Order: sequence, then C-alpha cells, then structure tokens
Amino acid sequence: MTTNDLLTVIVTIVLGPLVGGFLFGVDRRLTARLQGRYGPPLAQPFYDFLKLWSKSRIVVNQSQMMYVYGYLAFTITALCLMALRQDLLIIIFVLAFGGISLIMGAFSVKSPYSNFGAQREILQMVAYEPILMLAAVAIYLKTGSFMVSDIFSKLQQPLLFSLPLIFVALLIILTIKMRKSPFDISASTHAHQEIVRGIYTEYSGPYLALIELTHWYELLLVLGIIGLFWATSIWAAAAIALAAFLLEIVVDNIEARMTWSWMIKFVWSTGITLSVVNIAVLYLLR
Amino acid sequence: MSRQTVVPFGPQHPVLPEPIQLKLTLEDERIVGALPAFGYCHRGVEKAGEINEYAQNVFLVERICGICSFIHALCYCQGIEQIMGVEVPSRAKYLRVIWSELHRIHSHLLWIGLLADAFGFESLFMQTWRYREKVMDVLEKTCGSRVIISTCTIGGVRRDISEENLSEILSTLKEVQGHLDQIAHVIEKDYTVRKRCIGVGMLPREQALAFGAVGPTMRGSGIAQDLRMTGYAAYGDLNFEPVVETGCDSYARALVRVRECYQSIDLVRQAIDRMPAGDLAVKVRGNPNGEVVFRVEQPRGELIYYIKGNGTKNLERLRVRTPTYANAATLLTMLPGMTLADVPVIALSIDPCFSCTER
Amino acid sequence: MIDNERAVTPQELVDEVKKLCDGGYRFCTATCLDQGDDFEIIYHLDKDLTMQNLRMVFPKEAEVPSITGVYLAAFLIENEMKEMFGANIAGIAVDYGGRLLVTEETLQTPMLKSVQVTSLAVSPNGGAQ
Amino acid sequence: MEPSAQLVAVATLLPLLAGLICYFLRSSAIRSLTVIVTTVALIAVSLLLLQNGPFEYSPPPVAGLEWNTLITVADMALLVVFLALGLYLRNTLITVLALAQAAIMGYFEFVMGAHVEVKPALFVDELSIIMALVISIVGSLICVYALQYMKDHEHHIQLEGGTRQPRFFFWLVVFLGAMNALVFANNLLWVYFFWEITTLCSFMLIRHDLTKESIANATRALWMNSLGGVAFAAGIVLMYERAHTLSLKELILAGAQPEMVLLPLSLLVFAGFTKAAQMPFQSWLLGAMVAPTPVSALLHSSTMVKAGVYLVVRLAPAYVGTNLSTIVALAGAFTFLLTAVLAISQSNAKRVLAYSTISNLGLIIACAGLNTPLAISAAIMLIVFHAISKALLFLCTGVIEHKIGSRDIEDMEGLISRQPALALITVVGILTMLLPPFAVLISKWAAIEASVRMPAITLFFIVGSAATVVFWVKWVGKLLGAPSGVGRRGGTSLESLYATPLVLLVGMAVVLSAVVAPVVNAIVEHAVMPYYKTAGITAVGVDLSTGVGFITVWPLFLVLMLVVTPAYFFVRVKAEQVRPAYMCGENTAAGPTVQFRTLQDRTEAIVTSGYYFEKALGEKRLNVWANPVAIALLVALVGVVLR
Amino acid sequence: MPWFLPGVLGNLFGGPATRLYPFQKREPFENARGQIELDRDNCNYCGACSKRCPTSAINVDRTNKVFYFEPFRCIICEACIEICPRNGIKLLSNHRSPEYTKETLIFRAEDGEKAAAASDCQ
Amino acid sequence: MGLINTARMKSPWILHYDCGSCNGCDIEILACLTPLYDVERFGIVNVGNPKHADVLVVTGPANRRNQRVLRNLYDQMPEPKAVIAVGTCACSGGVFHNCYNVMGGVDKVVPVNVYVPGCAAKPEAIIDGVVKALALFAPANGKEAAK
Ligand code: NFV
Ligand code: SF4
Ligand code: SF4
Ligand code: SF4
Repeated sequence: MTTNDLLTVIVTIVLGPLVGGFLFGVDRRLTARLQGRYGPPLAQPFYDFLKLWSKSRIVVNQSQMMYVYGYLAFTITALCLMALRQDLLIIIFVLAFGGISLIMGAFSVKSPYSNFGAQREILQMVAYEPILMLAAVAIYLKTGSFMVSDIFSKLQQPLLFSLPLIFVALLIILTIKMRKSPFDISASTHAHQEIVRGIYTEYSGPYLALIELTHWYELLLVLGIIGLFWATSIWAAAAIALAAFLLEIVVDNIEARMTWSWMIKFVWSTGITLSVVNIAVLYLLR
Repeated sequence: MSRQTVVPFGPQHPVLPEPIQLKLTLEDERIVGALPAFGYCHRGVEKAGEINEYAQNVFLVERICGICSFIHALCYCQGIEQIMGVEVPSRAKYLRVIWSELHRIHSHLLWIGLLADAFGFESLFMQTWRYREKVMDVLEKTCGSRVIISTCTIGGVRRDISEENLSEILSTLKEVQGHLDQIAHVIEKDYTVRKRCIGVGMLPREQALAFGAVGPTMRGSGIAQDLRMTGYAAYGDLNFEPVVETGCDSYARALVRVRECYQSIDLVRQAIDRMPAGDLAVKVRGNPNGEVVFRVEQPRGELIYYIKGNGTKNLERLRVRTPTYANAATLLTMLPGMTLADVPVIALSIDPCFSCTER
Repeated sequence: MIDNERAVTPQELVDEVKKLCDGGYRFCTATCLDQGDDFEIIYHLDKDLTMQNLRMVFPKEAEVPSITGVYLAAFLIENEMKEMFGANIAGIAVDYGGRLLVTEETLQTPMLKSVQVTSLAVSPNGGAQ
Repeated sequence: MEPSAQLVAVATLLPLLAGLICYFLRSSAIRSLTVIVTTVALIAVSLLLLQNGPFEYSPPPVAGLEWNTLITVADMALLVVFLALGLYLRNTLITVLALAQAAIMGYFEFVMGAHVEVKPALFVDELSIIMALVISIVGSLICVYALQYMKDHEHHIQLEGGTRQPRFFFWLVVFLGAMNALVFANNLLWVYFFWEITTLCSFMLIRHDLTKESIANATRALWMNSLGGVAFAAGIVLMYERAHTLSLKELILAGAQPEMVLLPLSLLVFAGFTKAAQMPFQSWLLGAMVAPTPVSALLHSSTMVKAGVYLVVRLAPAYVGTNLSTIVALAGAFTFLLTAVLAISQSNAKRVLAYSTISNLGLIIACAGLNTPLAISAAIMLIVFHAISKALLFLCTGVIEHKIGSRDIEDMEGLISRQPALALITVVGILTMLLPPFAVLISKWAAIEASVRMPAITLFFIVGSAATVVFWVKWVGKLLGAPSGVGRRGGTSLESLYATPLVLLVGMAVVLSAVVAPVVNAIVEHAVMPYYKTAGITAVGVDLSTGVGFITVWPLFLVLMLVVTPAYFFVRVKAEQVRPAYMCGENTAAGPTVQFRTLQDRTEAIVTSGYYFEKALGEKRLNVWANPVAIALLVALVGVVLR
Repeated sequence: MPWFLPGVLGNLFGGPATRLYPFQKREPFENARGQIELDRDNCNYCGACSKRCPTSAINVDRTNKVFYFEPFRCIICEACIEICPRNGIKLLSNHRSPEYTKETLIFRAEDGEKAAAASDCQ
Repeated sequence: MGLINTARMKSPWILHYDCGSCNGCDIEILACLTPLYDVERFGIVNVGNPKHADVLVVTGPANRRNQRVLRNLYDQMPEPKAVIAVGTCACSGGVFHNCYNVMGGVDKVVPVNVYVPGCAAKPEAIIDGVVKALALFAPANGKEAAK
C-alpha cells in the first residue's frame, strides 16, 4: 500500500458521507417536489444523523450492535476498494459481506418484523448479486480483466456503448439498492410498509445513525459502479451516475411497491436476460 | 418442526391507520390463518347513548367516526324523526344530501390515498390527499369545521349554504373532477397498481352474500345494492344507479370507489340544481317513544341504527351497526392464501373503519 | 313494533334463519335489549333493501343457539351480545370468550341496565352538576 | 525403503492395524487410545510427507508375491463380497452390477490376459499430498470426535445388547487408510481396488444403525457406487486397450489424450460422478445422513466423495481442451446450481449440508472441466477448504443434535443464548463457507474468474452462488436469533473430545484463510504447474492474483478484527437499555420468552421461521426435470466421445 | 408503465402546493368553529349551557355565579351557543392554541372585566 | 450541544398512535403530512416504529385495551422523547367522558408534554403543537423534555 493509496482511502472515508448525505438530501427534497410538497432542507440527512446519534441507546440484546459495525465497516471497505480500483468481483463480495452482516443483525433479535425484513433482504440479495456479477463478467469481456483500474486505463470508448443492456440491468439493481419503489421490499427509506421498517425495525438511535451513514457510502458505491460505464473522465462518470440517481427518484414516485416474488421473477427474467444477451453479443463479436 | 410464523399485525402498525390486530399465521409469507382481535377502539358509545339526552346524542354519534361523521348524525336524526313523526323541511333534506355526498367524496379520496400508501405508491397518496383538501376546504367553509362537520340536527340542519358557496362548491367539484380523472387514469392503467390489486382478496358473489358484505365491498362483487335507493333524505328525487363492478377483487372494489366519487359529484350537482328554498329545521318537542330501524348508505356501505325510546329524554337503547362491522368478517375468507404483502391491500380493500365498528 | 317483524322462539330460531338464508336473505345484524328478566334479540336480515326482523324473547339465564352455523358473519355480533349483556349463546363459530371488545379491567356486561357508568368529568367546583 | 515410502506405509497400513485393534480389543479405553494415537500419527505422517515433497516408489514384492497380484486377488475377493452382499440383500441390481464388474475384470485378466506392470506403483505428487493432508488431518479429527459421539449416540438410541462401536471404528479407520492408498496409487487397477474398498466402507458405515431406513439407504449407496464401479472397470479395460497403459502419471503428463482414449476417460469421470454424488446420483449421499454424524462428516469432507472429485481433477490434464472437458464443466455447473437451489427448501441441517456438499463438489468438477490452470487451482483449493469447513459443520450439527435433540434448523433458533460456544463455532463455520475473506469464497472467486472463458458456466456459478447465500444466511440467522435481555443464559460446556476437533477445525478454517497466499504458494501452485506449465492462481507476496483479478486478504481480516474485537469484548449492555422487540405495541416484558398479547388478551409466543419456498423450489418440484437433465448430461458425457 | 409521470412532473414544475403555515397564516373561514368564549356581559350564570354541553366542559356555579370552562374538554359543538338564551357564548373562528398544561378557565361574576383565572386541571 | 439541539429540533420523527379515537384527528394528522401542510418541511417523518420515533403523537381517549399498547410504545421510544396529545379526546376524553371503556385522556397512561385541543384538531393546530413540543428538545427554550 503506497502513501497515495492511503490518501485515497482517507479521502474516501471522509468525503464519502458528505457527498452521500447530500445526495440523500437531494433525494428527500426532489421526492417532495415530485409529490407537490415543499420538502425538507437539503441538510436534512445530516440533522437526522446527528439527532439519531445523540439519542439514548436502546437494544434488544447484547450482540445486536456488532452487526451494524460489520455493515458499516465492510461497506466502507468495498467503497475503498472501489476507490483503489481493485477487483470488481471482490468489491461485490465485500459489499455482500456488509449486507449479510446487516441481515445477521436483523436475525439476531427474535422479532417478527425484523425477521421478515431479513428474509426479504436475502431475497433481494439473491436478485441483485447475479446481475452485479454478470456486469463484472461483461466488463471483463471488454477489458480482459476484472480490475477497475483497467476500465480506466484500457478503454477508449465508454462501456455504455458496448454494454447498454447491462447498464439497464444495473439501473434495476440501483433501484433495489436505493430501496426505491417498485423494489423497496425489505425496508423502505421512509414509506410505510407491511413489515414496518423491516430489517431496521430493531435498530434505533446511534445504531440507526450508523445504518444511515452506511447507506450514504453504499449509495456512492453503487453510483460508482454506474459511473464506470462512462469512465472516460471522472466528470462524465459523475454525470452519468447523477443522471441515474435522478432517474431512480422519478421512478420511485411513479410506481407502486411490488412483491418480492415479482421482484425475483422480474429481475431474474429481465435483468438476467438483458445481461446474458449483452454478454452473448460481446462474446460472439469478440 | 413447524415452518410457520405466528405474528401480530397491529394494533400499532404503520400501514394500519387504526388499531386492530390481525394474528397472522404464515408459511414463508403465505397466510394460512388470520384472526382479528378487536377492542382497541371500543369506547362504549351505545351505553353512553342511553346516558345522554337524546338530543345530545347527535354530537356523540357524529364522533363515532370522523370520516363518516355526518352520515352517522344523519342516520340518527332521521331515525329519531321517524319515531317522532317529524317532517323535515325539504331544503334541509337537500343540504343533507350535499353534505353526505361531499363526505363520501372526501372519504373515498382519503381511501384511495391510503390504498396507494398500502402498496407503497407514496406520490399517488400525496396527490389524492392534495386534491381531497379542496373538498375539505369546501366543508370547512360551509360547516365551520373540516371533518366533524356537525351540521345535522334533529328536525333539520344547523347551517345553510349560501348561493355564493353553492356555486363555489360547483366550481371546486369541477376542479376536483379534473384531478380525479388523472388519479383514476393511474389506477386504471398503471401496471404496478393493477398487479398489486387484481386477483388480490377475491370475494366471489356468493361469498359476499354469505359473509354479509355491504357497500362497495359488496358492489365490487357484482351485487347492485345501495341504500340510497330507498330514497331517504332527498335521494328519492335524484337520479342515480348503484355502481357495480364484477371483478370481485380488491381492484374491483377500488374501481367502485373511484366511480362513486364521480357519482357523488354528480349527485351534488343534481342536488344543488334542484335545491328548494325554505326553512332549515323544524322545532322538535317532546321525547321519542317507540322503536325504529333506520338504514342509510355510508361511504363504506349500509349503516343501521336501531333506536328505542321510552318517552323520556334518555333512550332505552341505541344500537349502531356500521358497515365495517359487516365487512370485517370477509377478511376471514379473503386473507388465507394471499401473501403478507397483500395484507395491507386486502385489509384496505374493505375500507375498514374500526372506530365505527367498535364504537 | 318495527316493520316486517316476526316472533321466534329459541327452538325455532336456527330453522327460521336457515329458511331465510335459503331464500336469499343477507344477515345484517342483531340487536339485544335488556328487558328486566328477559333478553330480547332482534335479528335483522335483508333482501333487496327490505328488511325482515325476527324477534326472540327468552329468560336471561336461558341458553340460546348460535346462528353462526347458517351465517358465519354473525360471529361478531353474537360474541358482542355475549360479552355486553351476558346472553348465553351457545356454539359460536369463533368464540372470543367474552373478551371481544372489553378487557378484564373494564366493567363487565356493561350494557345491562343494572350496570351504572359514571362520567369521568369531575366538575371543578365540587360536583354542582 | 526411503523415508517417504515409510510414511506412505504408515499412512495406509496404520489405519488398517488400528482398525483391527479396535475390532478385536473391544475395550473402550484401548479403542480411544488407538484412535488418538492413530490420529496423531497420521497427522504427523501427512505433515512429514508435505515436508518431503513429491516422490515415486514401487514397493518390493512381499514374500515373493507381486503387489499387483495381491491386489488383483484382493480385488476379486472384494467383488465376491459385493456379490454376496447383493444376494444377502436380495437386491438384483447390486448382484447384477457386481457380476458385471467381475465379468469385466475377469475378461481383463483372463481373456485379454493382460499382465500390466505399472512403474512406479506409487506416484505421490503435490495433489496426492494435499489429499493425504485432508484425509489424515480432517479425517482423523473426525475419528477423535466420533469417540465421544458414539458414546452419546448409543446412549441416545438406547442400543440394546453390547456396544457396536468396535465394528464402527474398524470401518471408520480403515476408510482413512483406503483413501490414503487411493490417492497415492498410480496404477488405475490399484485405484480401482481402493475405490471399491471405500464403497464397501461407506456401505458398512451407512447401515451401521441397522434401522430399516439405514439399511435401505446403504443399499442405495451401494448400487449407485457399484454402477460407478462398473464404469470404472470398463474404463480400465478400454484404457488398456486404447492407450496401452494404466499409469496415471503417464496419462496426465502426456497432455491431452488422443480422441480414442477419451471414451475410457469419460467412463472414469462417470465413475467419479457417482462417487461424488453428482446429479442424478445425489440421492445416495442424501440418504447417507441416516448414519451417525461422524460418518456423514467423513463421507462429505475428506473421504468417499472426495475420491470422486480427486479422480476427475486428477485426470483433468488428460482431457484438457476436449469436448469431454466442456461437458464435465457443464454437468458440474448444473449440479452446483441445482443442488444449491434444492438446499433452500430444506430445514433438516444435515440435508442442507449434504446438498451444499454436492453443490461444492459440482463446483470442483466444473472447475476440472474448465480445465485451465486457474480453474484447477480453484478446484484444489476448494477440495481443501471445503473439507475443513464442511467437516466442522457436520461435527457441529452432531453436537447440536445431541444437545437439543433435533437437527432441524428451525429448532436451532437462539442457540447462541442456549449454547453460546457451540453456536459461535457453527456460525463461524458457516461464514467460512460463505463470506470473504475466508478461503472457500476466495476459491469460489478464483473459480468464477476462471470460468469467464465460458460465460455460460459463469452464469451457473453466479446464480448458484446467490442461491447458496439463501440457505446459509437463513441458518446463521436462526442460530443467532436471541430473545431480548442481557447476560448469557444456560449452555453446558463441551466435552473435550468434542471441543478439540471443533476448535482445531475452526482454527484451521480461519488461519488457513488468513495465510491463504503462502498456502497457495507452497502447494497449490506446484500441484498445477507440472501439468499445465503455468500456475493459475499465484501468490504475490501476501496477495493473490488470478491473472485477471487480484485480492489482498489481510485488509479484510483487519476490518473483521476491527468489527468483532470491540463489539465482542468491550461493548457491554446495561439492563436498563434493553427493550423488548417491536411487536406492534402488544409485546410483553423483555425476557427469555418472546410473547405478544392477542385475542382475548391472552399471551402467545411469537413463532418466526425461515422461508423455504417448498412449493416453488421443493425437491418434488425440481427433481422432476433436474434429474432427467442430469441424466442427459451424463449420456452426453459418454456420448460426445463415442466413436 | 409511467402513467403517473405527467402527474409528478406537473408537480415538480408547477411548484409545491404547500401552505407555509406557520410562516404564512391563512385567514380562518367565516364562522369556522375555532373555539368558544364566554361573553361575560351577556351571561347571567343560568347554567342552561352547562346542562346541554355533551362533554361537561362547562360547569356553572349558579349560587356564586362562577362559570368554569375546560377548553380541553370542549368539542366546539356549538350546543351551548344554541341553547343560551342570552347570547352569552361567542364562537371564535381561530383555533385554540396548544398548551403544555390543561387549564380550567374560571370566570367569576365579581371579577368583572378581568381576564379569566386559570387553574391546573386534574 | 448546540449542534445536537439544532439537529433534534430539525428532525423530529413522529410515531402516530390512534388510541381509540374516532379517526377525525388521525386523518388531520395524516393531512399534515400531505402536500398542503407538508410537515416534512420541519424534518418531520411519520416513522411508524416507536424505536425510531422522537415524538409520540396520540389521538383518542385511551381505552382499557389500548392503554397497555400505548404504554409499550412509549417505553420502546429512546430518550429524549415527547408526547403530544392531539384532539379533545386525547386531552381529556372529550365527548366520550361517560363511556365505560374510556380512561379519559392519554395523560392517564403516559406523561403528555403538549395538549392540542380541537375536535377534530385542525392541521394548523397540530403543527402549532409540534412546534411547541420541539421547543422542549432545546432545554433552554422550554421545559425539560426528558422526564
Ligand atoms: N365502518 C364505517 Fe363508517 C363509514 N363509512 C360508518 O358507519 O367510517 Ni368510520
Ligand atoms: S352562557 Fe348563556 S346559558 Fe350559559 S350560563 Fe351564561 S347565560 Fe346561561
Ligand atoms: S361547544 Fe359544545 S362542548 Fe364546548 S362547551 Fe359548548 S356545548 Fe360544551
Ligand atoms: S377529538 Fe374529536 S375528532 Fe378528535 S378523535 Fe376525539 S372525537 Fe374524534
């Protein structure tokens, strides 16, 4: 690890939440406007975070909080790996570790709603993991490597041109990861749901604050993956990620929440088909 | 080893606006058993109705529920009027119709919003409630308050609607109708909405009869029955047909309510059109003696009041059977076999109101 | 006296209700009244907006049959009558055991005329009401 | 005799000796002592073998008899045993299959009159050493565990009459010897002999309890493996006829074999499939779980099924780049995916583990089919790390079953508060199967990166991995789901004969993951190099590189430490911070039982269960088409090379 | 699928419909039922309103001429206004503001124009 | 502490519980969330889970079965927290004062910080009530919120 790498890691850890939190603020405000409301201030996520952080700690049992640390730590790790331009598959695996840690946390309390949330989160994971990995495979087919660094160094043309279908599939994944309708299945950000807050039900106060924080990092990471599709310059990448982000917010507001069975069917049929077709075309044209 | 899950759904639950518990037994997320536990809203209104003076009861019954408040008062007043043989001025009758129908519109719009919230369509919820506020404004303007409008009294009504306000009602309704078109369009066309409602919570016609369903729940199963056809208040003078859908599922019930909004708008227009001038109320003297069963159509269906007076200022018995009381039983047949995600949709599809039910 | 009313005995009740059910009637509700030594239950049924009422009078301690065998939908009201009046209705399909609406801490069988309810509103000037 | 040869002799013959001691000296103390001594010896021997490195050796004749002759005679005797078993069990299939094998071998010996002299008789390369390590370390730890387990077990099932343990340990220990011999042998005939011995051992062990079910399942295992035996025998005959050699070494060092030889190869691979319980043969391994848990652990981790994949991986260089290879990859990947999905609908822990084993074996076989240096490295890594974690999990399940009287995952709810240590080990065991930075996942990563040359296979891998997450995480969740409150409750301490193997295995699983780079460097690279010229996965310092991807393991471990250490050791919760779980407001006070108030104000217990998707993913639903597809793949396996 | 797209975009570009209460206050409607107030000039402490009040929010001590009013019990039903023979009670259209404590307002005849005394309600 | 107090005042998450009300006040609370009143302007979110809530908004007169639920919900909320009783019912029992199953105001069950009168309480009044309650989160501005 060089000093440069270390610097990247530190910058990612420090700046990540600022950018992520701001994006969440934009999300809240824009959503409100799309609904004809005035909406909260842009800094609302930071207020929420601080408030949650300052609340008294209540728990259900004594091991519950450990998993939140895991969720946070591994999500940050995944984001850092991304910033260090490491192996895409490893990034996906590490991100999954974060997610599984949260699931274990939800399971670790005997609570019906958190149990539902955890089960559904597993299903969500099952839905999106393959697509993420297929995207990695498709990128491999273009760059000959799984390294993010090679996307930046080896390509003349944005990935979007050769992987348009994969990109669409990733947009579906982005909806799941951002917990937006129609896929806010295991827990939605603020909307009401049959499973209450699902996987977050039993976390409160500072632990919930950490979960919010993790979301900020996580959002950046998935947007980062989206950004890879126009990685000719960092600004182009940011622009396409932002566009995708805004698109998700609009989609969230024009769809009802679907059920997990529909989600799996849809993501697997549509998402995997899109990916497979794209990969097949690439493979045959190679 | 059991692979079942047994959980309480309610009384406090974000998708349930009211406290009711469903004890759900699930396999994976498929419901195999559902039993409702009541009593979280029970106050004891029927007994209080025997303690209060019969005239005070108007204020009590309109607070049985804040969503269908006016029609409760209407039913009670008409019942007492029938026992006492009071003839109500005809302007009062028309005003009663107007407020009833405005109440129905606000109740149905409210419900559409809640349904949207139940399947996570937040913006549709916001949109519906945004336009519902127009109706609320009209109510506040004409009655002085928004939800418990408290304008019905024994012998007539307590407030008048000026010509100016009548025309404002018309223009507001026109605007609301335009927005309703948009909302109805989304409900009719949107894939996700249809997917979440069609085939969810089936209640075939025979079942609807056997379980005693009423109101839109019953009309969504293809039974054309609407208490307004009996012609209480001024309904006898107005033209309308019960709204019927034959889908027998949550979607059909949603469509019934959407179409009833249009119907109500139309009824208000007709009533304003034909409204005679005249007194608002007649003075009522004496105490009721005798019994009556009176029925009116609430937004949720048939409301039954059984009133028995004994010649004193206190009633002998006041019994209220609200539409949800009848519809609640259908949950027992609609829930099993569906999934957890459908629970809010199915529960809402009967438009439950437990403060009415438990009184 | 209300419209379309007929008296039934507890023994005939289920048969009568069954007949109406077969005739296409929908069960609306039932009303229980405390008449001193007797209970009076009026069953309200409806067909095409006309109501048919069955009035049944029976001594308070007598056991009467449930009609949930015919109309399952009657389980709520029967439970309620059992709970609120202490009417002895046997064989309700879903029996809440007298705990449908009220809890142990509430007044029991509150709808009986003999049970008195006092207002919670205590007048500030020492009860000059 | 050179030192390595002595080691081989100990590794193969000591178990036989120990088995005989166990069988004839029926005292439990002697048995325990024997098993423990054997364990220590085997572990030492295997480590020494590792230190000495590869070698070749042909044992001198004993008492004037060639080893070849000895083994041929023993082989024939074994077939007679099978025949007798078939008759005794009144199972025509077994009888016929035994007859078929006898006929083929008889044809080979007498009609073809082949007298094969294979030099060297023992061919011990890095792969053999790795296998020996797995067998000797993991396998013997299971035997130690079995000492305690069988005591509890016989108590548990209230065995009448004398103990049947001598018999049990005889087969158990002999199994290890046979496996060791199998991986050292160079002559296919020898391999075949030891192959059949493992079949016999497993049959004996599966039916050990002599219940109706165990006998039936043992019989199924026997006929399915006999089918593999027939294929093996036929493969040998054809191999000799077409390639004129039965030396593994020659076969694999020569690179891809001419097309003619692919048929015998495919038959051998077919035999490997039966032993590795690949679909459609999965039922024998699923049935095998009726046996006492140590048997399952042994069958699933270090012996039996590993013999199957060993053969497939071993022969891989001989069919590299052929259609056969593609079909092997497809069949393996298919089994990987389908059994992972099938595991989702299971709540019986041993069945979940069994499906997971089959699934992982499928992955290994698919890697063999991919047949690149990277894929083979991944396969070898999987063999090792899967064995450790899977043995651990079976052993845990066994203990859990004895502690709570059930092996159903739903019953294991909240084990973390009932048996904290045990639950923790189980959870770690599962996580080592599932998550980075643990080695099984690192291997899987390598496998996926290897598979990209055949994206179709990648698709199977990816979807299968997703399915894997479902059943593991569900299980972990059950173990962890503790009621509200603070302070550890209950939990008896573990008997040392349970604790030692468990702790050693979990330690190995974690430590080997942490040092995976040096491990790869020390053995895996060398196991691949000779046959493929390049190393596949390589260690770059503390990092691993697949050529197309790169991972540094230590930062992940660092993060893991950062999470677990403070949370586990420093954060203490006070009682006043505890609130009951959310139950829509109808919760009762926090405490060991989780209840809510419901109808009639009664309290009732919350019941939470995992999702099993029985209707959509149950065995009934999937097997209907999955088995035919698997059979079709098998037909293709032999079919593509028929000429 | 995007049937609601025009709706949300209309909202976005049409600007929010929000009334910025409490920064901008809307005039209450005429005759809105905001709160009731005793008009001391007209009241003669006859107690008719107290008898009619469905919530017992009004208590009148006729002998001492004291009028007790519990605003947190009142449902603004106007029954007292309708029954009062002397127009003793007025309806105000602005709502009563929320408080940290529930207080009973006490109007004594002898206090004349002085503001009502308040006492903590039990 | 300044920043924290600001954050607390700017991010009150509410839990709405209907404790046997007539729905009149409930729909007015819901109306507060909708475009015309949009209390999210103040950072208010209706979370529907006591563990995430700062402010408990209760309607209804509290009946005997419901009171234990209310108590449970209150206990599950982390400190600092506030309770707002919305509507005459929640303040005192209101029109249900002579109903046998009514406790008469939620302050019989949990400590109430702010009483919002009205039947039904108007959205404006509810907003006023929330603003009053928020003052409690900054101890300098009002009474100590955490009791
Ligand atoms: N159920 C009911 Fe009501 C209505 N509509 C009425 O009687 O809402 Ni609360
Ligand atoms: S307000 Fe009117 S009714 Fe009440 S005491 Fe005064 S005068 Fe009498
Ligand atoms: S407005 Fe109604 S509740 Fe209020 S004091 Fe007058 S009568 Fe009583
Ligand atoms: S205060 Fe009035 S509107 Fe509010 S809940 Fe009570 S009765 Fe209903």
